[in-house]
Amino acid sequence: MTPRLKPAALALLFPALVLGWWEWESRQSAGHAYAFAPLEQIGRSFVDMLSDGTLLFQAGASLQRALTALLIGGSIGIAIGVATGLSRLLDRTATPLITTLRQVPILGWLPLVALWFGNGDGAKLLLVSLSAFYPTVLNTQKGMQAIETRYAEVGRLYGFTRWQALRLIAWPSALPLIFTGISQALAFSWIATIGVELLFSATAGLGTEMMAAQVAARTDVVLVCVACVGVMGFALNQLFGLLRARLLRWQPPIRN
Amino acid sequence: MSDPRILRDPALRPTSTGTGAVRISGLSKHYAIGGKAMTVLDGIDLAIRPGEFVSIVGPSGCGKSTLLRLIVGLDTDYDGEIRLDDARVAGTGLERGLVFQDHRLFPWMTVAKNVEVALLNQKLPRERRDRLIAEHLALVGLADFGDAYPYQLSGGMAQRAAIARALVNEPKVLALDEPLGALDALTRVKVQAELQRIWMEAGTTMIMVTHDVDEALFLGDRVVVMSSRPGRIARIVDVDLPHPRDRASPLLHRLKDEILAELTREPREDDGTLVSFPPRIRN
Amino acid sequence: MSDPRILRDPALRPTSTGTGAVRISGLSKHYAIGGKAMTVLDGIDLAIRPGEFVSIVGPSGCGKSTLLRLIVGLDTDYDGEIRLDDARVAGTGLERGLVFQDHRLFPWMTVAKNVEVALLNQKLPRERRDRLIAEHLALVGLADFGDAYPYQLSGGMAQRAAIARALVNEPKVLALDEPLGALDALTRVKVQAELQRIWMEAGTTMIMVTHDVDEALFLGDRVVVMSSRPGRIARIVDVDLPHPRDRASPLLHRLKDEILAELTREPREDDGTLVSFPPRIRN
Amino acid sequence: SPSGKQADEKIVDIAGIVSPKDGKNEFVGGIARIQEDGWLDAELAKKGWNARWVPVPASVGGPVVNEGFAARTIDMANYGDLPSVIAMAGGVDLRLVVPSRSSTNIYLAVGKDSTARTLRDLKGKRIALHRGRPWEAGFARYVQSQGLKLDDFKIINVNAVAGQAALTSGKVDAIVLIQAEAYVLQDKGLARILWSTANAPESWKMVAGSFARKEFLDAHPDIVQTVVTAFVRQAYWSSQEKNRDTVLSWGTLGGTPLAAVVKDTDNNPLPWRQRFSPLPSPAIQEHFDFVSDYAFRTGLTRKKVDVSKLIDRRYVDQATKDLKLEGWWTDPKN
Amino acid sequence: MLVPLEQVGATLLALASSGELERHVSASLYRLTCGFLTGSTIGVATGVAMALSRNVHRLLWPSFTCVRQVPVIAFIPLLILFFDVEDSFKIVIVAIASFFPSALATHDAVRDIPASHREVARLYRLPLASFLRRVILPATVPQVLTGLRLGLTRGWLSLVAAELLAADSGLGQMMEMGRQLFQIDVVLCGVIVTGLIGFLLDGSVVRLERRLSRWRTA
Ligand SMILES: Nc1ncnc2c1ncn2[C@@H]1O[C@H](COP(=O)(O)OP(=O)(O)OP(=O)(O)O)[C@@H](O)[C@H]1O
Ligand SMILES: Nc1ncnc2c1ncn2[C@@H]1O[C@H](COP(=O)(O)OP(=O)(O)OP(=O)(O)O)[C@@H](O)[C@H]1O
Ligand SMILES: [Mg+2]
Ligand SMILES: [Mg+2]
Repeated sequence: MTPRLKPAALALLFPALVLGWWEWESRQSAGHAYAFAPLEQIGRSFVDMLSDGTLLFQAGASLQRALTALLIGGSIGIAIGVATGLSRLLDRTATPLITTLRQVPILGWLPLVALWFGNGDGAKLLLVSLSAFYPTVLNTQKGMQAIETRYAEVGRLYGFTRWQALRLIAWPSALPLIFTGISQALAFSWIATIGVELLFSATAGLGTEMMAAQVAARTDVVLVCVACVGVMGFALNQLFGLLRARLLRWQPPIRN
Repeated sequence: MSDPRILRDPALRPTSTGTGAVRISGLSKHYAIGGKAMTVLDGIDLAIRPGEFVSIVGPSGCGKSTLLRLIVGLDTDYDGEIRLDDARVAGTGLERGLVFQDHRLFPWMTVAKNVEVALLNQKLPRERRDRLIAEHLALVGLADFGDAYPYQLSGGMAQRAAIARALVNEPKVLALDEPLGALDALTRVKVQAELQRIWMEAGTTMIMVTHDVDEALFLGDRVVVMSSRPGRIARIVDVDLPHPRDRASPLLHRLKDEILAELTREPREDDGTLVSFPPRIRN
Repeated sequence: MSDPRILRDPALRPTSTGTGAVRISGLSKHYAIGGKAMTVLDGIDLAIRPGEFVSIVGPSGCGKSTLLRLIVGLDTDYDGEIRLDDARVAGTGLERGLVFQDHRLFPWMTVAKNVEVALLNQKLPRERRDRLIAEHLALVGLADFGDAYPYQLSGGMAQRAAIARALVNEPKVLALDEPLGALDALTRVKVQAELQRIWMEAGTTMIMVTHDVDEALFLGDRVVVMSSRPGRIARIVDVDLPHPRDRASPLLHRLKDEILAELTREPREDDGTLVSFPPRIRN
Repeated sequence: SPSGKQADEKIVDIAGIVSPKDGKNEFVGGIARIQEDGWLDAELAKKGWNARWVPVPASVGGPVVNEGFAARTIDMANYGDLPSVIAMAGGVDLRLVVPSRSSTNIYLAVGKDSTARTLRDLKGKRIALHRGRPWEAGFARYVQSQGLKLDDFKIINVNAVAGQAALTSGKVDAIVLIQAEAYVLQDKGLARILWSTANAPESWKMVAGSFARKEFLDAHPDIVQTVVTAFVRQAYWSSQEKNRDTVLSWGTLGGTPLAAVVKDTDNNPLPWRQRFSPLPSPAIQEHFDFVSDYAFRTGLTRKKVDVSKLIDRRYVDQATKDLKLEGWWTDPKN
Repeated sequence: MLVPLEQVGATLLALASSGELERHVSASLYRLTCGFLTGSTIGVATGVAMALSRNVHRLLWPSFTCVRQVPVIAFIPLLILFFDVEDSFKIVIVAIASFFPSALATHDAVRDIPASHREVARLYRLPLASFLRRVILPATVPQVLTGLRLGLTRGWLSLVAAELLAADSGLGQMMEMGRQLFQIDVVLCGVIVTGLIGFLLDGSVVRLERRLSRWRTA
C-alpha cells in the first residue's frame, strides 16, 4: 500500500467494519431488521430523500438553526468566559450561578421557556444557544485562568492597560482552549437543535424528520438523518480546523 | 553633544543632573520553598546615579534576578526601600525596563510584534513606530526575522529580540539580566558596543547582571559583587576609566583578579562538590 | 583504572575500541519561515571518535542547536546521514543524551522528580534510583533544592538541574547546548571540572556547543568552528594537549586567537549594525 | 408574555398535530384541507382577522398545546382528551367546541412468539406503556373490566418508539399502542394484536376534538364560531363517501402503510358518514367523566376536574344551521 | 406566568417527605455514576490515544468527529435491542454521552502540550505509563477536567432525555411527568434539584483540579 493511501484506508477501516457488522445484524431476524435497516434500503431512502429535496431542505433548516445559535451562545459564552476569567469578583458571583444552571437539562427549561417565550423559533434558538454557551464559557474561563505568570509580567513591565493585557496576552494564550470550547459547542448545538426540534412544536429540521421517521418505524430514514448529521458535523469541524490552524500558526507544528 | 568619552568619565560627570537615580536602602527579600522561609536578599544598600552603568556579578542563586525584579517593580513584597528619583517604587512603570534572563517573547506574536509591545503605550505615529522597530531589529541583527515566530528563532536570536524590545522604548532605567549569556563571542562584543553606544547617547541608567567579569568591568562604572546565603553586597568596585575602554587595560586586569578573588572567597565544603553554592534553606 | 591523564591524551587513546562513535556525512537541513525555504545546515561532515570531547563554536543562529537536535534524533527530517556506531540514527535513544539550550524542566515536577525523568526507562531499584538522584543534585549544588519547583529556581539553578538530569543516566553520547551559559564564573569552572571528571571516568562521547572559546579549548579534543549563512563547518581545530589542561597554556592561547580570527572573518555590512549575522532567508 | 401576541392583534392561533411529508410538516385531520380551501381565511378577513396555524408534533402534542394555552399563545387546538383534562386541572379553562366521533382505537400487542391469548396470561409480565398519555385511561378501563389492576403487570414506562424496539427485541412482553402502529408491527410479523377497542364501547376510545380557551371564547365568540364553522364544513367534506380514499390517505402521512391505516379505520362500527359527526354523543361525555375521574384517582391531576360543562355544542349547532346541514348527521342525543 | 415560589417550596417539601424525591434522585445518580465513570474513562483513554498515535488518529478521528455530532437519542432503538430497558440501557446512554466531550477535550489538551515538553519525554524515551502519568496528566489537568465537566453535563442531559423515553424513576422522569401533567412546580423542583446536584458534582471536580495543579504559580 502506498503511504498516501494508508491514511485514507485507515480512516475507512472503522466505518467499513461497522457497516459489515450492520449488514450482518440486519439479516439476523425481523426484529433486528427493525433496528438495523438493511444497507440497501438505507441507500435507497437516501437517494429518495436527496432527489425529492427533503434532505437538503431539512438539513439546511437545522444547520441554520445550529449555526445561528452557535454564533449567539458562543459569543456570549466567550464574552462571559473572558469577563469571569479576568475579574475575580465576577468569577465569584457569576460562576456558581452558571455552574448551577448548566446542570439543568434543556428538558427542565422546556416548559418554562415555552411558557415565557412561547413555542416559536425564538424559544428554540434560546435553548440551543444555551447549549452552545456552556462549553465555550467553561473553556474560555479555563484558558483565561491559565495565563502564565511569565507573560503577564511582561505586560506589567510595559504598562499594559487591562484591555491590552486581554487582547495581547490573555486572549492569544487562551485561544487554543477557546477553540476546544467552540468545537465542543458545535457538537452541543447540533445535538440540542435536534433535541428541541424533537421536543418543541414542529418546524423544519432534521430532528423533526428523524422523530417522525422514528414514530413511523422508518429506521432507514432515521439512519439517513443520523448519517447526515454526522457528516455535516464532520465537515463543519474540518472547516473549523482550517481556521484554527490559521489562527494558531504561532504554535510549532506538531510532529508525531 | 559634547564628546561622549569625556561625558562618560565618571569623575567629570555631574551626578545630580538628569533623572534615573535609583536608591536602595535596607532591602531584604524572603521566599518560601515548601513551607520553609528563605532569605534571598539581606540588607542591600545601593545608590545608583542617573546615567550610571552598574554591573552586578555574583554566584548563581544569590538573588541577582530577584534584585532586578524588585527594582523594576515586578515584585513589591519586600522589606526596606527602593526609590527612583526620590519616588518610592510601587509597581512597574514605563521609565524602567528589564531584559529578562529567559527571553519571554510572546510565542503568539512575530518578532516585530514582540518588539512593538514596548511601544504600545506611547502615542507614536505608525510610521515612526514601524521605523523604530525596524531600526532596533537591525541593531540586533534580526532585520530579516521580523515576521518569524519565536519558535523559529535560535536561542541567541531570541535573546537579541528581547534586547531590541527592551531598548526600543528608551527607558530611563534599564535592568538587564544576563542579556548576552547566549551570544557567541563576536556577537557579544558587538552587542556590548551597541549597548554602550545607546547608553552614552541616551543617558540611560543601566543595571546589568552578568557572569562575565570582563564584561562587567568593560561596561560598568561600578561593579557590584554579591555573595550568597543570603544575598548580600560583598563589595563594590569602582572602575575609574573613561568609556569606551580598552579591554587590554592593566587596571581592568587587576580589578578582574580582585573580583574573582572576592567571588572565590565563597565558603565551600570539603568533598569537592558544589553543595554550598546555593543559599541554604532555613527552617 | 589507569591514570586518566594518560588515557585522555588523544594521541595515546585507541580510537576504535569502545562505543559512542558518531559519523555525520553530507548532512543538510532546511526550515521554512513564512513560506520561504531556508537552508540552515549545509553539507556537514564530521566523524567523532568514541569517548571524544568535541566542542562546537559559531555565530548565533548558525545551526548549532539544530545539529545537536539531529544527532540525538529529535528531528529526523534532514538530508545526508548520521550514524551512531554504524547504525543509522532514526529517533531518540537512551544512549544519546542532550542538555537543551533552554532548561526544559517540567514545571509541574519538583527538581528531584525532573531528574528522575531520565531514569524512568531503566529498571532500577528505588533506593539506587534515589541515591543517583541525590548524588547528581549534590554534584550540581542543588542538594537542598530537590523539593523545589522550577519556578522557585534561579536561572543558573535551573540550568544546573538540567545538567543533572542529562548526566544521571550516563548516556554513551552526550550533547550539551550551551550548558554553562547562565552560570557565574566560579560555578562554571567547577561544573566544567565535574563534566571533565565524568567524561574521563565514564568514557562518554561529548559534543558541547559553547560561546566561550576558552571553555571550548579547555575541554575539547577538537573544536569545530562553524560559520553561518548557511551553517557550515569552517574549520576543525585539534587541541593536542592531555587532560586536564592548564588554562594558561600558551598553545591554548594561540589556538584561541586562531579561532577568534576565524569567527571574525564573518562577512559584515558596513553600517556597523549586525544585520549580517543570521543566515539570510532565500526565496 | 414576550412572544405572545399584542392585545390589539387580530389573530387567532390554532394548534394542530403535524406529520412530516415530503420534507414539510403537514397538519393531520383535514386542517391541511381547511388551509387549502381558503374559506376560513376569507371569512376571517371579512372581520379583519387572521388565522395562524401552530404545528405541534404528535410526540409532544399535549404539553406543547397546554403550555401554549397557558401562555395565551394558542387560542384553539385540535388535540386529545387526557391533556385537556390536565390543562383544566392546571387552571386553564377550556371548552370542547367541536367534538369528533372519529375516535382513536387503542391496541394491546404482544410479541410474535408470545403464547398469551388473554390479558390474564400477561399477569406479572412486562407491558410497555407510556404513562400520562391519553391511551393510559382507555387501557386502564380495559384492565379494570377484566377484574385486574395495572399493578398486576410490570408496567415499563417507555414511549411508543422505544416500546416498539423493546417489544421486537423481547425486552417487554406486550405494548399498548394507538391507531395504525399496531397493524404496522403485526404486518411486519413483529407482533400480534391481542386486544383492541375495536369492539369495545365507544366511550373507551380516545377522543380528539377542537378545544377553545374559555377566555378567548368569551372575548371573541364570533371568531370561534367562524373557526368552528370551518371545521364543520371540513367534517362534512370528509364524511362524503366520494372523499373516503383521500381521507384515508391522510393517515399515511409520516410513512404509515395504507393497509394498516385501513385496518385501523375499519375498526369502527359507525357508518362512514357518522364518524365525522361533530354532534356530541353521550359516549363522549361519559368518556370525559371517566378520564377526569381516572386522572384524579391515579394522581395524574391534583384535583378532580369538573367536565360537566366541558362540551359546548352551541357553536356546532350554529354551524350546521348556517351550512344547512341539519339532518346530515344523526344527532346521538335523540 | 410563573408558579409562586412558595408553591414550589411546598411541592419540594412534599416530594421530599414522601420519599419520592429520594427515589428519583438515587435512581438518577446511580445511572449517572456508572455511566459517567465508564464513558469518561474510555473517553480520556481514546483522546490520549488519538492525540499520541498518528495511526490511531487516522483510524478513529473521522468516525469520531462524525459520530460525536449525533444525538444519543438516535441510538436508542439500537441500544434497546442490546441492553435491558431498565438500568443498563440508560447507563450506556450516559456513557456514550460523556464519552465524547471527555475524549475531545483530552485529545485537544494532549495535542496542545508544548513541543518542548514532548521532546524531553522523547529524549528520555519515557515508557508510556510514565509518560502518561508524569507528563500528559499534569500538563493537561485543567483541560481534561473541563472536558469531564462537560461530559458530566452531557451525560446528565442525556440521562434525563433517556429517562423521559423510558423510566419509572429518575429526576428526568419526574420532570417529564411534570411537563406532561402540566405541573410546572414539579418541573421547577426538578430544575432546582438537578441544578443543585450538578453544582455539587461540579464543585468536586473543581476541587480535584485545584489539588492536581498546585505547581502552577500565581
Ligand atoms: N518564586 C520563587 N519562590 C521561591 N524561591 C525563589 C523564587 N524565585 C527565586 N527563588 C530563590 O531565590 C534565590 C535567588 O534567585 P535569583 O533568581 O534571584 O538568583 P540569581 O542570582 O539570579 O541566580 P542566577 O545567576 O542563577 O540566575 C534562589 O535560591 C531561588 O531558589
Ligand atoms: N522550528 C524552526 N522553524 C524555522 N526555523 C528555525 C526553527 N528552528 C530554528 N530555525 C532557524 O534555524 C537557524 C539555526 O537555528 P539554531 O537554533 O540551530 O541556531 P544556533 O546555532 O543554535 O544559534 P544560537 O547560538 O543563537 O542558539 C536560525 O536561523 C533559526 O531561525
Ligand atoms: Mg538570575
Ligand atoms: Mg542554539
